[in-house]
Amino acid sequence: MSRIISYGKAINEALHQEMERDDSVFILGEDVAKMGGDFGITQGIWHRWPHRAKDTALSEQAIIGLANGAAICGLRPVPEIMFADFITCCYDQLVNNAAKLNFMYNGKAHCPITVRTVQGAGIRCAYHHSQNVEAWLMNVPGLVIVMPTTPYEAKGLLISSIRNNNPVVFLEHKLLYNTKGEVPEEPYTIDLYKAEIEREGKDITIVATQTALKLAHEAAAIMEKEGVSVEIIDPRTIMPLDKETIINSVAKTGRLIIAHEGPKFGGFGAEISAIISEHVWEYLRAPIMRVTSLDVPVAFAPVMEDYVLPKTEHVVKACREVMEY
Amino acid sequence: MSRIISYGKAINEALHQEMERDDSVFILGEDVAKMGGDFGITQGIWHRWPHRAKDTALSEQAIIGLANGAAICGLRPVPEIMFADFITCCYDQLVNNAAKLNFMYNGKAHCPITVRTVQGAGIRCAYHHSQNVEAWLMNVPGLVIVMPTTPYEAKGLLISSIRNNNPVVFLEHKLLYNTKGEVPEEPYTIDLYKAEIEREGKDITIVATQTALKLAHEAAAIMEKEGVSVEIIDPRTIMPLDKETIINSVAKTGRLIIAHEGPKFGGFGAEISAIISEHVWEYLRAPIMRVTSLDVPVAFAPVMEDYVLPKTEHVVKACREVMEY
Amino acid sequence: MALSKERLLKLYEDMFLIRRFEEEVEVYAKNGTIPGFVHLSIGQEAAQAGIIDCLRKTDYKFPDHRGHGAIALCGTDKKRVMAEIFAKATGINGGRGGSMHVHDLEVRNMGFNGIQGSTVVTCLGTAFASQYRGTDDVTVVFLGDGTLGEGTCHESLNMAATWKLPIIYCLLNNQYAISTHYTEAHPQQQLSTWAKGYEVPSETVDGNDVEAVVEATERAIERARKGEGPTFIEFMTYRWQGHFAGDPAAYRPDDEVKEWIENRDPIKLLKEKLISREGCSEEELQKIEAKANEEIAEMVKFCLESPDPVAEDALKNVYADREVEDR
Amino acid sequence: MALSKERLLKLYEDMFLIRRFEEEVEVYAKNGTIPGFVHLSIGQEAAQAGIIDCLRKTDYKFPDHRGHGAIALCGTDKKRVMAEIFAKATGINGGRGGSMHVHDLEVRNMGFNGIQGSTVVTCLGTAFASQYRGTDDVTVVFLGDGTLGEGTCHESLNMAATWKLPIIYCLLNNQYAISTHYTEAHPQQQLSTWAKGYEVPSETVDGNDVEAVVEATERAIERARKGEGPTFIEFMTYRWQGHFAGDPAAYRPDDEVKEWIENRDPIKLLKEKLISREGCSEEELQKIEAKANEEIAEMVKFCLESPDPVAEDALKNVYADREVEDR
Ligand SMILES: Cc1ncc(C[n+]2csc(CCOP(=O)(O)OP(=O)(O)O)c2C)c(N)n1
Ligand SMILES: Cc1ncc(C[n+]2csc(CCOP(=O)(O)OP(=O)(O)O)c2C)c(N)n1
Ligand SMILES: [Mg+2]
Ligand SMILES: [Mg+2]
Repeated sequence: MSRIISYGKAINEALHQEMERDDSVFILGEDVAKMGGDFGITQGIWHRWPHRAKDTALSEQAIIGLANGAAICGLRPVPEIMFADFITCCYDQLVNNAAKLNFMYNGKAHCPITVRTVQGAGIRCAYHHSQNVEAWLMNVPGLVIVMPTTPYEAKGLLISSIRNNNPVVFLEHKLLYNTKGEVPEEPYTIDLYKAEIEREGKDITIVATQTALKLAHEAAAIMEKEGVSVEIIDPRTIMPLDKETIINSVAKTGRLIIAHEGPKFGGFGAEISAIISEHVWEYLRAPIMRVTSLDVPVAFAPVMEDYVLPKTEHVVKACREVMEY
Repeated sequence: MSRIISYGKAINEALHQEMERDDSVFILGEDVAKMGGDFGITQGIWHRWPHRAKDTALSEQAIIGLANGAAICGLRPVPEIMFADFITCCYDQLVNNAAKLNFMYNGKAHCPITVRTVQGAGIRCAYHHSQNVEAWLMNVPGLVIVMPTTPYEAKGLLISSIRNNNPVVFLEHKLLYNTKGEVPEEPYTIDLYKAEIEREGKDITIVATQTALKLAHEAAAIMEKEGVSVEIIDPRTIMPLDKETIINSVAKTGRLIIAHEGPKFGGFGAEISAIISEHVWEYLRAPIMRVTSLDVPVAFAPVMEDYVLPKTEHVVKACREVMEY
Repeated sequence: MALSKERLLKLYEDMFLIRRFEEEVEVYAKNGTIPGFVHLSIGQEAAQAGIIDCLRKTDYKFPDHRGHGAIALCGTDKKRVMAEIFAKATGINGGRGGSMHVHDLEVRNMGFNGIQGSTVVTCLGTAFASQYRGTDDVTVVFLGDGTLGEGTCHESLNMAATWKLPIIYCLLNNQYAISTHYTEAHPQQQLSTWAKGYEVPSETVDGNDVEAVVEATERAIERARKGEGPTFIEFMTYRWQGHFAGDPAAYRPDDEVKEWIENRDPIKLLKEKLISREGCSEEELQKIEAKANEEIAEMVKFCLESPDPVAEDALKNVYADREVEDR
Repeated sequence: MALSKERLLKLYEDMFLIRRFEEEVEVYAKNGTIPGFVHLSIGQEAAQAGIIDCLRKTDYKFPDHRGHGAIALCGTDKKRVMAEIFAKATGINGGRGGSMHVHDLEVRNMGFNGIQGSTVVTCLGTAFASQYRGTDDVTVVFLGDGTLGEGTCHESLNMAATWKLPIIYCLLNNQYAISTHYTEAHPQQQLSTWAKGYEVPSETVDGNDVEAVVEATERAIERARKGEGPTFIEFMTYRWQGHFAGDPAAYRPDDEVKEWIENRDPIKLLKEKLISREGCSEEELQKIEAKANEEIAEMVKFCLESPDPVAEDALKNVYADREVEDR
C-alpha cells in the first residue's frame, strides 16, 4: 500500500525494515542512536534495537574503518557521516580501503557497507556544510555512488544499497528531506544499476541529479510551451553508471544537457558529456551543455549562495541554445 | 647555462634555489630532512638549512595543517606527502582548508603552500602506491594542480608554484624521476596557467599528461608515417586549466584525443572532453576519444599492472579511429 | 593568587556583554533574521572571556564554533562580528562566512571553520611560525569535548609536544557533543588525562570560575612563551542552550540543566565574588550592565540596518591572483 | 612463569623459519625476481612468532607491512604466502597484492595494506563483530612506532577503550620509521605511555625475548576474552635491514646496529635459553634448523616454478556483482 511520505521518512522506513529483516544490519555514527540523527533520519531505531545502533565519538575514520572491518566479517554496517563535507575526514577509509576491499581479498570478502550522508547547498550554512561531493569519489573504481531524489527512490535505493555487496556511498540531499511523494509501505528494491527516464521527449535529453532534476522538470514544462519536447533522465546511481539509457536517449534526441548542483569543473557532468562524445557523437546535433554551480566555495549570505547555484532559467537558456543551434 | 639533468635533480635544484632566495620557504614531511626524502628529492637541504627542513611523524593531517597555518602567517611551506595515494589521509586539510583559505579570509590571507607528492604506476607496488590522484581534487575550487613532465618543466613549474599565492598540489610522477633533459642552472619560472604545445600538427590534437605524453609522442611519430599530423598539448597545470590553448588547437585540427594514466571514469580526460563539446563542438570532425587505464585498482603482478595501463598502441588505435571516422 | 578587582570588573563586563550578545543572536536566529545555524555559548562565558583576557593582540587565537563570545572579545569591532553572523556586507568577512567563519587577521583571530578538529592542526602552523621566527607569540586553540574524538587532535598534540610548540589547548568540556555525553565517547573520567599520554602538562579546572580560568591559562602561557611547549587544559562548563539555537536538547536531564543554570552561572558567581569579596555595590555592576546593554542595542541596530552583500562578490577571492568565471 | 620446553622449541622453529623465509625473500628481491618493494622483518622474529603463537585460528590478525613472518605463521600454506610476494598466480591473493597485501581469510589473517594506520581502524570492525555476535574471538593489530603518528591510532584506541572492544594493540617499536628515530617523532620515552592517556592497560616489554612476548600477549588476550577491553603493548625490537630490502640505512649508527645483531638477536637468545635452561642439545636444534631449511628450499622452488597470473585477471573482483569493462 502506498501513502504520501517525505524523503526523510522514506529513508527512516527503509532503515527500520532492513534492521527488521536482517540481524547483520546495524547503524553507527555521531548522534544516530539516542537522538536519532542530526536530521532525525535514524529516529526510533535505537529504541527498538539498542545494541544495533551506536552513537560514536567525532571520529569519521573510526566510523568507516569499523564499518569496513565489520563488513569483512559479514555484517552490513550502515554508518552515517553527518554531513557529506566531512567525508574528507574519512576519505582514506573510503578510497583506499572500502573501494578496494573486494579487490584486495580477491572476491573472498566483500564490503557491503552503506555510507549514508547528506550533501548539498541551500540552508545557508556556508562552504563546509553545502558541498556536493559525488565528483570527489568518481575516479575511484570499486565504489558505488547513489543519489536518490524522490521519496520513492530514497526508500527503494537504500534497501537495494544495504543488500548490495559493494561499498555504497548513499548521498542524500538535505533540501529534499521534506519533499513528499508516494511510497509503498512494504519493503521494495530498485535496480541499483539502472537509470530512470522520468519524462519522455524527443528533442533534448537532460541528465540531472537531485535538486537539478526539479530545475530540469520546470525547464521542460517551459520548453513544452515553446514546442520543444524534453526527455529527462535521473541516473540514480552515478557510478557504476547506466550508460546505455543515456546513450540511447541522446541517440534519439541528438541534444544533451547535464544539470547538477556541484561546481562544473571536474564535476559529474563532464563524464556524461565525455561518454556521449565517445559513443554517439555522430547523433549529436548541438554542443553538449552543462548547467551547474559556479566554480567557487558556497558563501554564507543568502544572496551569495543563491547567486552561485544553478537555476531553472539557466536550464531554459541552455535548452534554447541547443535548439537554436 | 643549461645542462642535462634528471627530473628528480631538477626538483631538488628548484627547492635549493627557492630556499636560498626566500627565508620564508621551508620543507617538512616524513623523512624529508636528514635522509632527504624517500625518493631522495629533498637531499642536501637539511644539511644547509637544518632549521628549515623538518622530519615529521607519520601525520599527514598535521603536515598539511601546519603548512596551512604557517602560510597564513606569511611563510611558504613546501610539505611533502610521501606518495600521492596518501593524500587521502590529509584530504580534509586540502579540500576544506587549503582550497578555501583565501576565500575564507576574503583575500586578507592567502595559502601559498606547495604540496609536493609523487603519483603514478609502474614500479610494481600495487594499488596503494600507484594511483593518479588529480581527479580527486579537480572538483574543488581554490586548488591549483600542477603536473610536470619534463625536467625543464619540473624545475620551472616548482619555482612558480612556490612563489604562487595559492595552494598548489604539485604532482610528480615516480617513473619520471630518472628521465633526463636540458635544464638551465639559474632559477626560472614558467607561467603556471599556460598549456604547452609540445608538437604542432594539423589533423589531431592529443592532450596528454606525464607518462601519457610519451605515448602521445610515440603515437605521433607512427601516425606521421601514415601521413597524419598530430598536435600534442601538455596542459602542465590542469586546474585552473588553460582552456584557450586546447580550444584553439581543436578548432584547428577538428579531432581530439585525451590520454592520461589514471582510470577513465570521472578522470581528467572527461573535463577536457566536456569543455571542447561545449565550446568548439562545431569544429569537431570525429568523436572525442580517451586513452587511459582501465577502471580498476592497479594490481601488483607486472603482467597485471601492464595490462591495465594505457600503451602507445592504444593511442595509435584511437588516432586511426578518429582519422577514419 | 586572586585577581585584582579591576581585572575582575573588566571580566565581568566582557562576560556580561557576550551573554547579551548571544541572547540577541538567539532572538534573531529564532525569528529567521539570521540565516543558517548558530551555536550559542551562553553558560560558557567565563572560559571564553578568561582565556582571551590573558592574550596579547599578537597571539594567535583559534576560537571554536561555539565561540562568538571569544571572537567578539579579540579586539575586532564587535558590531562587525555580529554583522557577519547576520550575513551582512558590513560583516567582518563580508557576509561570506557567517557564524562558523568569523575570522579577523588584524587581531589574529584565526577563526574556526565547519570541520571539527581541523583548526586543531592548522594551529600547529601559527605556533610553528612563532618558533621559526623566534617571536614569543603563543597560539591558543579552543576545542570541545566531542571534537577530541578527531584524529587531528592526536597528530597535533604529538607534534606540538615533540617540537615544543607554543600552543595552549583549551578544551571546553561542556559535557555534550550534540546529544552525546562525553563519557559515552571517551574512556576517561576527565579529559585532561588524555594529555598525560603525551607527557604534556595538563589539568582540569572549573571553567565557570573565571579566576580559575585565568590562572590556569596564564600558567600555560608562561610555559609556552618560555619555549617549554604545549599545555592542555580542560575547562569544565556547560552550555545552557541546545547544540544550536532552536535545538530543544531533550537529551539532557532537566535537573542537570537546572543545576548549572541556577547554581553554576559563571556571571552570577563572579557577581557574588565581586560583591562579597571585592566589596562592589549592586549599583556599580548595574552600571556596567547598562553600558553593555546599550552597546548591544547599537550593534543590533547596526546589523539590521546594514545592507546585504553584493551577490557577485560570492565569486571574489577564490584564488589570490585570478578571477573565477561568471556564467 | 616460564614457557614449557616444548613450546619454546616450537617457537624456535617458527622464528628460525621466518628468518630463513625473509633471507630468501631478500635474495630474490635484490636480484630482481621479486618485483616492487619488500619490508623485511629480520630481527623482529620473537615478537612476530610469539604474538601469533598465542592466538586461535578464529582470532582476527592484522599484521603490518613488516609482517611476512607473522603472516606465514598464521596457518596459511606458507609457500603460497611466498608466492604472493613473488607475484605468482599461486600466491594467496593470486599475485594481485604482493608483499604489502597478503591476506588469508581462511585463517583470519586480515592482512595489511599500503596505508599506514588504516588497519588500526579497520580492526575496530572485526573486534566489534566479535562483540556484536557474542563470540570471544579477539583482534590483534600490529603497528610500528612510526605508524603511531597517524590520527587513526587515536580514533581507534579512544573507541576501543570506550566500548571495551577486544583488541590487542601490538606496537613493534623497532625504533625507526624509515630514517626517523621514534624519539624525534613522539614526545614519550616509551610509547606505551601513550595508552595511559586513555586509561588503557599498557606495558613495554623486551620484544626480542620471546617468553616475555608470549607472557604479555597472553595477559592481554585474557583480558580481551573476558570483555575487559583493549590492551596496548610496546615490544622493543630492531630491524636488522634497512626500511626495505636494498635500503642502505645510513641513518643508523653502526654500533647500534652491531649491538642489536650481536647481542640481542632473538633467535640466538632463545637458542641460549634452550641450551642452558632447558638442556637442549645443539644437535636437537640443528635438526629443527635443517628441517626449516628444507621447507624453505621447497617454497622457493615452488615460487620459481609457479606461473605468472593471467593478465586479464587484473580486472576481476573489483565489484562483488559485476564485471569491469575491458578495452
Ligand atoms: C569533522 C566533523 N564532524 C562532525 C561535525 C558535526 N558537529 C558539529 S559540532 C559537533 C559536536 C561538537 O561537540 P563539542 O566538540 O563537544 O563542542 P560543543 O558543540 O559541545 O561546543 C558535531 C558532531 C563537524 N562539524 N565536523
Ligand atoms: C599513510 C602513510 N604514510 C606514509 C607511508 C610511508 N611509509 C611506509 S612504512 C613507513 C614507516 C613506518 O614506520 P613504522 O611504523 O615504525 O614501521 P617499520 O617500518 O619501522 O616497521 C612510512 C613512512 C605510508 N605507507 N602510509
Ligand atoms: Mg561539547
Ligand atoms: Mg619502526
